[in-house]
Amino acid sequence: MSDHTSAAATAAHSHAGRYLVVWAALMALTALTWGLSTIHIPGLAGVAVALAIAMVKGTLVALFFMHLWDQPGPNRLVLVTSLVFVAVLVTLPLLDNATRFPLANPPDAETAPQRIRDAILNEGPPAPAHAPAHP
Amino acid sequence: MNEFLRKLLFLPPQLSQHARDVDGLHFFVIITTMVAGLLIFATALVFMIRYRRRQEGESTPEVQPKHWHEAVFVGVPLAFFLLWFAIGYPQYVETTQPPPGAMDVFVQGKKWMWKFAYQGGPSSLDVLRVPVGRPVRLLITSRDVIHSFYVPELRLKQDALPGRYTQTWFQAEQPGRYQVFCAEYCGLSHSGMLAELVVLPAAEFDAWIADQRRGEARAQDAALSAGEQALPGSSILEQGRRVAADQGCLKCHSVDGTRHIGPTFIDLYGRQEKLTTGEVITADEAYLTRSMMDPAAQLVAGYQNVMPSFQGRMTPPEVAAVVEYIKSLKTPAVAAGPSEGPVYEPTPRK
Amino acid sequence: MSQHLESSPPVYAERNYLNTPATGLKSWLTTLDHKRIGVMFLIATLFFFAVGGLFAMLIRIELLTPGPTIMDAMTYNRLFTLHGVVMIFLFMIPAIPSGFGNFLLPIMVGAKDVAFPRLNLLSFYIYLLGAVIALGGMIYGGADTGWTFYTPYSTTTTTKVVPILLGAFILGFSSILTGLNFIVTVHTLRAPGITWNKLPLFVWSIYGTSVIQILATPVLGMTLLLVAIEHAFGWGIFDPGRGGDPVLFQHFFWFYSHPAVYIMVLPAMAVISEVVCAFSHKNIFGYKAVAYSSLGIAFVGFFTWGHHLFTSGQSAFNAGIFGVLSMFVGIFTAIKIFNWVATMYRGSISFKTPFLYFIGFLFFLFFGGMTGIALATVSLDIHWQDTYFVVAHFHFIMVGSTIMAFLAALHYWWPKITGRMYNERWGLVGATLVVSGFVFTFLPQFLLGNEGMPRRYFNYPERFQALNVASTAGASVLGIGFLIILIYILVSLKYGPVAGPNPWGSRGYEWLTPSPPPLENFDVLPAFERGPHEYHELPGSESAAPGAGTSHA
Amino acid sequence: MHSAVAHHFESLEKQGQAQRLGMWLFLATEVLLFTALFAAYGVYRYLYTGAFSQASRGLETWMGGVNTFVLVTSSFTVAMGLDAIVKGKNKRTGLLFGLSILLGCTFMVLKGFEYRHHFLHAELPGPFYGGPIAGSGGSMFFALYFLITGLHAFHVLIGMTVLGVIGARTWLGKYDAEHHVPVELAGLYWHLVDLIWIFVFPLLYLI
Repeated sequence: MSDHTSAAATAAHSHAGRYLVVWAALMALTALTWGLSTIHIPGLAGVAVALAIAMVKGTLVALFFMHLWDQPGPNRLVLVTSLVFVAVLVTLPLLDNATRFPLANPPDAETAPQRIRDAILNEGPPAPAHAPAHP
Repeated sequence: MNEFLRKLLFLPPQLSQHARDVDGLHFFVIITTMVAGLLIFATALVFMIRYRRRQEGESTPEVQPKHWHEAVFVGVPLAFFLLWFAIGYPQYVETTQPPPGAMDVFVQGKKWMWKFAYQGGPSSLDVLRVPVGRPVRLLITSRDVIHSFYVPELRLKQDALPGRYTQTWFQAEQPGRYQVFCAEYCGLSHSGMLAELVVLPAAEFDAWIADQRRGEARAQDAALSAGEQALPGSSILEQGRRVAADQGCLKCHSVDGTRHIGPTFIDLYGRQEKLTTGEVITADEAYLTRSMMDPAAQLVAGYQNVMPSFQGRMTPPEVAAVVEYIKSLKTPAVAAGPSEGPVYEPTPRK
Repeated sequence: MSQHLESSPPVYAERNYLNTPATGLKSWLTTLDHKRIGVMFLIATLFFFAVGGLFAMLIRIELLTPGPTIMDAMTYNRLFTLHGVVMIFLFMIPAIPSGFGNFLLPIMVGAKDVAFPRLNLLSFYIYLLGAVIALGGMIYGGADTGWTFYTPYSTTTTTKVVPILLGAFILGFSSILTGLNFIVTVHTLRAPGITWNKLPLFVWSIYGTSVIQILATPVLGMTLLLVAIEHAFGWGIFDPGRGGDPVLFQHFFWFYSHPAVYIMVLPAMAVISEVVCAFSHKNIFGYKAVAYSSLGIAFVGFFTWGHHLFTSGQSAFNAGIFGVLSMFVGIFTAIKIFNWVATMYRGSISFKTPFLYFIGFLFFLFFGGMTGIALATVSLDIHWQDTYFVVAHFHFIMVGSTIMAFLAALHYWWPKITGRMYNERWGLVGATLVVSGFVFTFLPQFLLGNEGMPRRYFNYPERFQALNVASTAGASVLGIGFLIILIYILVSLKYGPVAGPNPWGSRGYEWLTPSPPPLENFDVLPAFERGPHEYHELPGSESAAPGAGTSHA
Repeated sequence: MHSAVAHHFESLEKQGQAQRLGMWLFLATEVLLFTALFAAYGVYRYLYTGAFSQASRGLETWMGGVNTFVLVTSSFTVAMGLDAIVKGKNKRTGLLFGLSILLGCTFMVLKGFEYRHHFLHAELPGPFYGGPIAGSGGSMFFALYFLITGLHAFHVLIGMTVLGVIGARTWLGKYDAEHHVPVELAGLYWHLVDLIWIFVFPLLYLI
């Protein structure tokens, strides 16, 4: 199945023009994301914008420089599958850190302000014992 | 029924309502599994006998499933699996949400011992005392690597993360003594990292903790004045320490809680020790003295009989000094200070 | 025309892969033939199975009594680490895919070889390199971290953890290359006539395995590298003292190591799907369900890793997500179990050694799988986590079923690989001993776990001793079973009767070629008109059912 | 049949298809290799948001930006190289690959200056961190910074080697318009290195 769009077919005509357009777009997008970063969009919006631009750039590279636009299905499937697992591996640990018992995160993490920590430790813990010098 | 299944499956006694709930799910799962297994393997057995090869070269018909076959194959197990999850997950969530007003105990794992500290200062090594019938929240941390606090009778386990707190809670229903295990591999003496959960009647616990708090106050006062003047007892303590070092006691007994060839000296005085005979004694002056003279007589469980007798090798005043020295070795006072994170230093560079 | 060809391969191929182009050691070590590479993998993995088994016996003997029995705690800690590392990375992960998979997969898709023969040989040498480095680390001192390498213990221990990490890292590349080769082979080298719906179920499962190998192994590689960096320079990615999160390591580790369980079990299922059809002499019940469930396991298996972290400080929210998703992975196994049992319905069942292993496999897969589901019901896991219950569970599911399938495969394809038959009677004896030995080794461990004995314990309270002794007794039966198998299988190499191209009367494509197969698998490529699991009579053919020992169509 | 067809493939086309699929599978493993680092980045950025953006602002953004332009351009020249061999212009491909390697060198040199800058300011991972950011966030950022950019730089080096070998072989006429899959594969690898940098740049420098 899916075996019949091939190099021979794509090799027939030149892609030089296409490459040039994609290159110009990539340069423009790089300038755009760099420019946007200088105005410091606050919070998550800045992250979202930067990642969205990166994704557009990445898609351009994959589709045209890497020829997924005119290559058979399995190759696309491979990339898409790997990206699904990228998403899984990035999301689930992050979700864990975001929802776990706040004190199970590092003491100097910025996600659990001191007041939450104090509320959990209702009277405050005993200062952890100074273990006597051990061998 | 509960009791029968519990014994059949080798499960330890149920110390809390949570343990009973979990066991209920356990029995449900086991019974369903066994029934399903019986059905499947009985079917397989019937097929194997009914359709065994009677002659070479038999031909067989083509049998294909209908859609509802596969639907049943998927639907029935999935329904059971999700039902189990629907029962089990809330049980777990309950253990992560301590009821308001629960008594806090700070649990600290360290290679290879457990330390339990209470609000207001008292603490103990390897013995966790809790009252019957009151919710107790454990705030668990570690000083070195990951340990895991595990009491089979409570069906509870929670990892101790270095430099972090994790929490769990329970409400014990019967007084008694139960073993605490370390369940996360932590090195050489992982299997020796045992502690004891002592569930006391509420009044007895209150008395104990009050007594401990008084002791803490005294110790703090003593510590405050220690720099000012030489305490009368200090010379005998100093002598005891010297004798203990000279006689080689410290080669086998640590003074910081580390498990060694013999039991640690710290907090030894007044500790409840289980002997190899199964008998439990309190380590008082008489016991300490006797152990120096005739070590094999009352050996603490878990240790080898390797200690020589010091009969005739120490003068009576020296023996008394060593006993006083042991009595002086208490876990340092734990101040109830402001909220601080658990302590964990970066792993050392090698 | 093809029917005619299928019916007349010679009884024993004189010119086969064993003697063509040459027989010398050099021709083996430089071979690009997938069959020879498969055989070399089999020999190497069997050697490491013996090593790992020896470690297992030492561990069981040590646990006969509380406290030191034959070794001290340090030796014990190293032994169980090495037992885990050797068995998982050097035996179970490569044994069926790289061994039998290499030998069979190209034949089963009608190809002359795998897509990239050089990479295939490279994969074998990478495997050897990784094995040598890991073994070197073991001889040089060994690690005491357990095969899970949990931080910060693994980054602070003074034992030789880095060479073992490096060995496992290198072994990962071998695994990746094999998986890559298989996927490309299945996609591009199928013979005319073998459509996706006529692929042997063995191929489907191995395909699923390869997907996992490719997507999961790199994450393990990076994780092990991070641990090694941490151990050497203390950069602090997993060091809580520098703001790192030790639980993150567990996320990464199980992102690989949970799917790795399916790297071990899926190939076992691959073997069993073939065996149950061949010995029931009947078509598989629900081909598509069995085939697609392999892919389902490979996919959903990636979403469940967090059920190893219920007690580790992971959030209750995540525990819920991972708990639910774990239930779904059980479904695919259930589908397979039901379909295998249903395959026997109206079959013609022949109780040969591989079929006995199928029965053992079914037992271990069912109870291993069900205890797995039970472990994923969160609250029960809290009691069982890190106890012997878990040990028994994963030995049932990934060792029990994998070894059953490995032995089933060894007996089923032995005539194809060597051209000779093993002794059937001794085969039955060996199978009985191995299956019962395995049950008696690990059944007591389930109860030990219920009772609350944590794993990786060198010393234990005396109340656990009776069950430990029972387990060790079972292990010795298991050991004797393996010895018997080793002996008769080696004897058959020289004295076994010539098997013929298709001693089982199987319809699998690999039986359409002589035993042992010729250099490029088929002298004349068959037309593959029938599916690999079709046993029913075709309308119009006079004698459709091949009897044992013949292969008339 | 073309001499480059291995004995077990039916045609050059089929072989090329297999090699492309194999390359894509390999690229998938590369993506997942980096993913572990990106996941760690995600978690620690969540835990130390302020420290991470502070550390990020301290980076030499202009170097990262220029490097992005350089790498994107090198990807373009590699793509043009493929276009040339498809048309049978071997020498032109060789030259374009040479140009790509030069751009790769520029990238590495800039990276080297950047590393030098961080060494001088003690912006280093873990225990070696001596920068201004209090707490664990700063040292964690630089641990991830060096791991991610280091692994990426390693890939750039490998990519340059691959381009060098394949470019030289093309120059010598080992490939032609019909048989150019190795050129294509070398290009795929280089594009992936570029692709990863496209994500590294905003993550480390911009947000």
